[in-house]
Amino acid sequence: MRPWGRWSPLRAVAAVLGTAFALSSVGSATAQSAKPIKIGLGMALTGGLSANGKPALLAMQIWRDDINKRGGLLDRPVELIYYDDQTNPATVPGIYTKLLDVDQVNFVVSGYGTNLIAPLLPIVMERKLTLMGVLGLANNEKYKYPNYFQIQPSGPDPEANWAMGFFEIAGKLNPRPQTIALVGADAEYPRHAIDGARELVKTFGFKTVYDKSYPPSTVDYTPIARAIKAANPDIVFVASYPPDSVGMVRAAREVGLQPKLFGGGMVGLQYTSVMTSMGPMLNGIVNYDFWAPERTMMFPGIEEFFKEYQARAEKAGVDPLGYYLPPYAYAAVQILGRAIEATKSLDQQTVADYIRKTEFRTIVGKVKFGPNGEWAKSRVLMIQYQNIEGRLVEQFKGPGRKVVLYPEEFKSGNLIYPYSAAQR
Amino acid sequence: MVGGRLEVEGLTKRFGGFTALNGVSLDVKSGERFGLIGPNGSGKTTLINCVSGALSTDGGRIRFEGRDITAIPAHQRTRLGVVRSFQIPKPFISMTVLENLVIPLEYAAGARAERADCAAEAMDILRTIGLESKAHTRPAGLTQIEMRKLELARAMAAKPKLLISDEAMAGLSSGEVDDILTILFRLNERGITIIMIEHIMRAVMRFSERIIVLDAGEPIAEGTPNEIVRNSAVEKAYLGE
Amino acid sequence: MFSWDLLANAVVAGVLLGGFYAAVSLGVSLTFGLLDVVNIAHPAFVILGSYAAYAMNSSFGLDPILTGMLLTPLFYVLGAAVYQVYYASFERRGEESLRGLVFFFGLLFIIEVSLSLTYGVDYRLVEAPYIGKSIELGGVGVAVRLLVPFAVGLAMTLALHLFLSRTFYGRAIKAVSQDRLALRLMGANPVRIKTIAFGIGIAAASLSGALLVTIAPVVPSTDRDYIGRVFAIAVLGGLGSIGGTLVAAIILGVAESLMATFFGPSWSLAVSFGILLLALAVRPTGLFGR
Amino acid sequence: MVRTGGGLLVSLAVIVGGILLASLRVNLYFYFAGYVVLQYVVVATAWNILGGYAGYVNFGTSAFFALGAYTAIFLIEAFRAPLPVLILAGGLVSGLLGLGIGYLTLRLKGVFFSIATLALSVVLQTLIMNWDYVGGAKGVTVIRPGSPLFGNWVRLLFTVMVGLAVAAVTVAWIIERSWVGRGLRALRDSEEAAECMGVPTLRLKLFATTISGFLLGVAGAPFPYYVTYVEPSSAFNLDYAVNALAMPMIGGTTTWIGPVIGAVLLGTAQQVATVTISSELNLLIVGVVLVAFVVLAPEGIVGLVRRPRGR
Repeated sequence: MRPWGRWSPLRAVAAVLGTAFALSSVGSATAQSAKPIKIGLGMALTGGLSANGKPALLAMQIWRDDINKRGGLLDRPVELIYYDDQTNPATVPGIYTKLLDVDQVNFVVSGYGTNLIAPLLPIVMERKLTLMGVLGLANNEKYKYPNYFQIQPSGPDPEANWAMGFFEIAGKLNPRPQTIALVGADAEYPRHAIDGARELVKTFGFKTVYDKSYPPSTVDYTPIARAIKAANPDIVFVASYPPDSVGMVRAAREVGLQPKLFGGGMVGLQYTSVMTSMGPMLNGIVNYDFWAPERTMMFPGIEEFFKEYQARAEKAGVDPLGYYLPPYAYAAVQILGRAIEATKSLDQQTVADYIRKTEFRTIVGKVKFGPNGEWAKSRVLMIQYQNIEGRLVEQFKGPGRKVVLYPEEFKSGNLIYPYSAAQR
Repeated sequence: MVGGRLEVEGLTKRFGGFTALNGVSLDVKSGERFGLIGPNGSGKTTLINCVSGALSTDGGRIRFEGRDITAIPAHQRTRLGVVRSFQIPKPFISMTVLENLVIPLEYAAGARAERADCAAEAMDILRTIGLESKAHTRPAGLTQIEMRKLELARAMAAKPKLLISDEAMAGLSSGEVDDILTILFRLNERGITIIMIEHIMRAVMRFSERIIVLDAGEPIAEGTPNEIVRNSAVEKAYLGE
Repeated sequence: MFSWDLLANAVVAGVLLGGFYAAVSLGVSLTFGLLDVVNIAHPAFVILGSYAAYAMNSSFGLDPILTGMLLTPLFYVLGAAVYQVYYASFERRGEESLRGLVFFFGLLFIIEVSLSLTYGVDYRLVEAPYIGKSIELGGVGVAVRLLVPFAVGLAMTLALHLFLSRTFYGRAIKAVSQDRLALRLMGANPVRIKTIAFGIGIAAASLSGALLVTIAPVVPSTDRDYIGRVFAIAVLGGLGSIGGTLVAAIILGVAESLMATFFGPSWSLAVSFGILLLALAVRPTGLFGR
Repeated sequence: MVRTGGGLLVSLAVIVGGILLASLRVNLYFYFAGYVVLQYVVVATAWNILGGYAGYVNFGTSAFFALGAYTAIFLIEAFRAPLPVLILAGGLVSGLLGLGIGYLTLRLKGVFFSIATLALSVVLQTLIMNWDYVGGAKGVTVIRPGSPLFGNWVRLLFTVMVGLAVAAVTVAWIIERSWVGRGLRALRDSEEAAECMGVPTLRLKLFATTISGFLLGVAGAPFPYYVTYVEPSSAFNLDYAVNALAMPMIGGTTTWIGPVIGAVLLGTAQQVATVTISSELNLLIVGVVLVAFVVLAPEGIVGLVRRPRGR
């Protein structure tokens, strides 16, 4: 009568298990005679963070090619094995177990973003591995795992250091600003950034006149901008993701929100596509950044890197300039490679010990890690967009558009103050 | 031991500002064949929806076999013996004809017996109604008259004491109408009280012992078929002024 | 922090946003409300429209909204084709709703992925002279970036309303869901009528996509933010009621805007959906439902 | 009763098998992938009890799943509660929400119900986003307590999921074969007719929404220990809602085996695609498979198998 009627849950579950077993044999046939050193990672190639994940992956592939051109590591070729984590933390445990147990990689590096590093840390800790983290904020604060290293230059106290530059700049202004508005998206990074900023508000003795968050799917930001304007702050600190960064900048302009200092922690303004579309509207905004084509930031090797990156970017369908993440993704694997070469070892602990005590010269400058795996000294840049005219991409390749204001040793120009003066 | 007496007292139902039933009262005796007629929109269907429990009421009382059923949910009324069929047949389309009957047997007839017994009983009912050859087809494969029969058979499976037949004959040929009438007469002989709502006058007049006429939510006439035919108010309601 | 000035501005901003929401939801009101086709891929077509406008804007510098209008015939054809597939696979066989839903879910994925394969996953924005400008209207500042979509949304609503009530095809579309007999008397073929209506729905989606990209940057997955909103608006407005859609869209827009201005913007979306839940519980047919 | 008893025995055997399997030293990746597939077996089965049997399409599956996960997180943060308590509590809280949406069915049918569940999911996500005790929008890192059974958390979680999958499928199996299942089927075909045939439709719907919610919560409860880091946008991921709908549709919604087949096939395909194709194509395949299936195999795989045999 009913063909499935005789089926029992047993057979069904047996089928589940059978298929799952079959899975475990997938993808293990990549053995090579040259016995390459394998580095494995999951990366956001689809989903919300893929706009950053893809360029980060390209940067690592460039490093792999650079290394292999020079004859590899320890005379062995380097192989990158990567899977798409779909920007979904739930995929991370599976992907990394596959990398470690089936693909038998020698080292893992993290995917892009705090959310994707968080589920990876327990796995790495359980197996006592060395982990290079690629751009995550305050991941290790709860675990304090000694063999974790984060290439994002947040500094020893990631949450507080993140916006430090913005507040340092604000604190030195004359006349000194009194009031501040804090606004951010309801998401992981903005919440961290706002939490850090709140601490800094206390340290610097400003008065908070607005402190609210909004859902990431907000369409119209003018009501928010208007509410902030009504609170009349001297400083507006925004922690946002790309769509809301654009929304906030436009809305601020439209409602005439003109504090003395505007910006802080806006993700997305660093992207080439956003910079070219926004054009002069960016002028005057003071925002965090990781790199800018200023003379103070020309570390050895970085120009060659960008040459290669920009040549390959179009084909890979990623950010054409690649000034934001890619050099750091490159530097992360660069450090791992140096440590392997220097110790002539593939032992996790040996490599980790070397990374912990060494200062590396990378394409993003000198990198030295502190005890919690963050940069020993924060180097989150504060830049100001200046003199942007029109929307051509070429102008962003040269100096003077994203002027570095902080930290002092990388300063490449002066703040145009107040915000409105830079806009014109 | 014949049951099935239905008393409705001052039943009122409003939809927004529209009064669909305005203080309707009726008293259907045990074992009676009762006709309910009226022009379109006169409130017939609303009345039986209120009696069967598909709609809540805004006033009045409904008593079945002396028990107040005004506030109890529809499925419990069915279990008490108030069963209706639908004007537009609503068979359980994913089930076979036989399975369609098992549902009321299991739920309404209260047996909740082993499934095999239900199936045998369902088959009996199909046989009496002449649908046994279709027992294992799905309703989608039935003709219109078979669909009507299924609707009645399913109502029978609920073991009604009072059966409300809502336009069971609309759209049928005269031979088919006779078929259905025969079934209804046979049910009534077994002691089931029947309320028939019908547009086909020939059928209602032949079937009913007593008829009530609704117009604009109010009863305008009540009596034997002969009395109704001669009633001028009824004529007016049907033909207009 | 309350002030009348702020209130006026918040209401105006909300009304403007509502006009845009109406534009995005009109297609759903038409296809879901009048044809009973649960096109959950509607927002994906909206984003497709956004990318079309973006492509023309970045390559030829065309105005995004103008492009959106010019491209509507193309999307009309696309919509008509999609409906033909839908009809042949589901409606003709009956029992369409649940599987039809999955069909459109699949379509949503296909559109999303095709876009990210073609354009990548970068945020896309357009340029137009009115972006970033605002005008003063009696003490209330109005962002032109929102004013233009509002006007277009209003015009679309009006046009659709007139079309449905004044033209032969419009009346046939209204009849197709409610009154089969009238449709037959009009001598219209229901499948043809539904094809036309669906095509119009998708064309409306594409034009509203052009409005969207004018207001905010888009990525291929932006559509997911709109699935809930558009259906909420169509339902809240009363299915098939074009005027109701506009009113519901404005209610949602104003609610979001007021929340964002005076309370926590954090709660604005939840409040909108709370309104929907409440409305559904109290009046399941929506504000202007039949 | 004999059949049901036999079924329970078989279920027990499978669980024992699962435990044995977990004690084997097979490649760990297998347990991770297996966990996800089994989790989808639970989710698809739970969805199908309401969607397939009763015909009420729940779009808010992710909300129930996430509620189970967040109940667990709350209990971990507050009391360090043990895993069985988490699962039970996650199920109960989600079941309660299920009961709530059950009352919605009083007024809302068809697509209106579906949209209400979608709205519910948005409201719930906003609540969680703003509830800092469970991490809020920042997310929360869950630290697993030391040395669990089988010496490894993943093996333990896998075994637990085997048990939950068996339990869920058994529940669906029992419901389908009982008078409850027949009543649900009747109300799916025509709620009005079912009520008039003596089926207590409201009570059955409440039962279905509660059981469905309970099982979805149960599926979500071990999630925090599986990923160790939970934030609202991944717990409320649309994927759960889509898969919960797609898997039974692909397998077939009318029998308990349909969601199981769908979950195993689609779940496994997604797992394999994640580590092989690893690009947008992955999603594209899901989309194409979905469209192809609903167009070409209306009653799912179960229907395909059944059709040639005739009726």
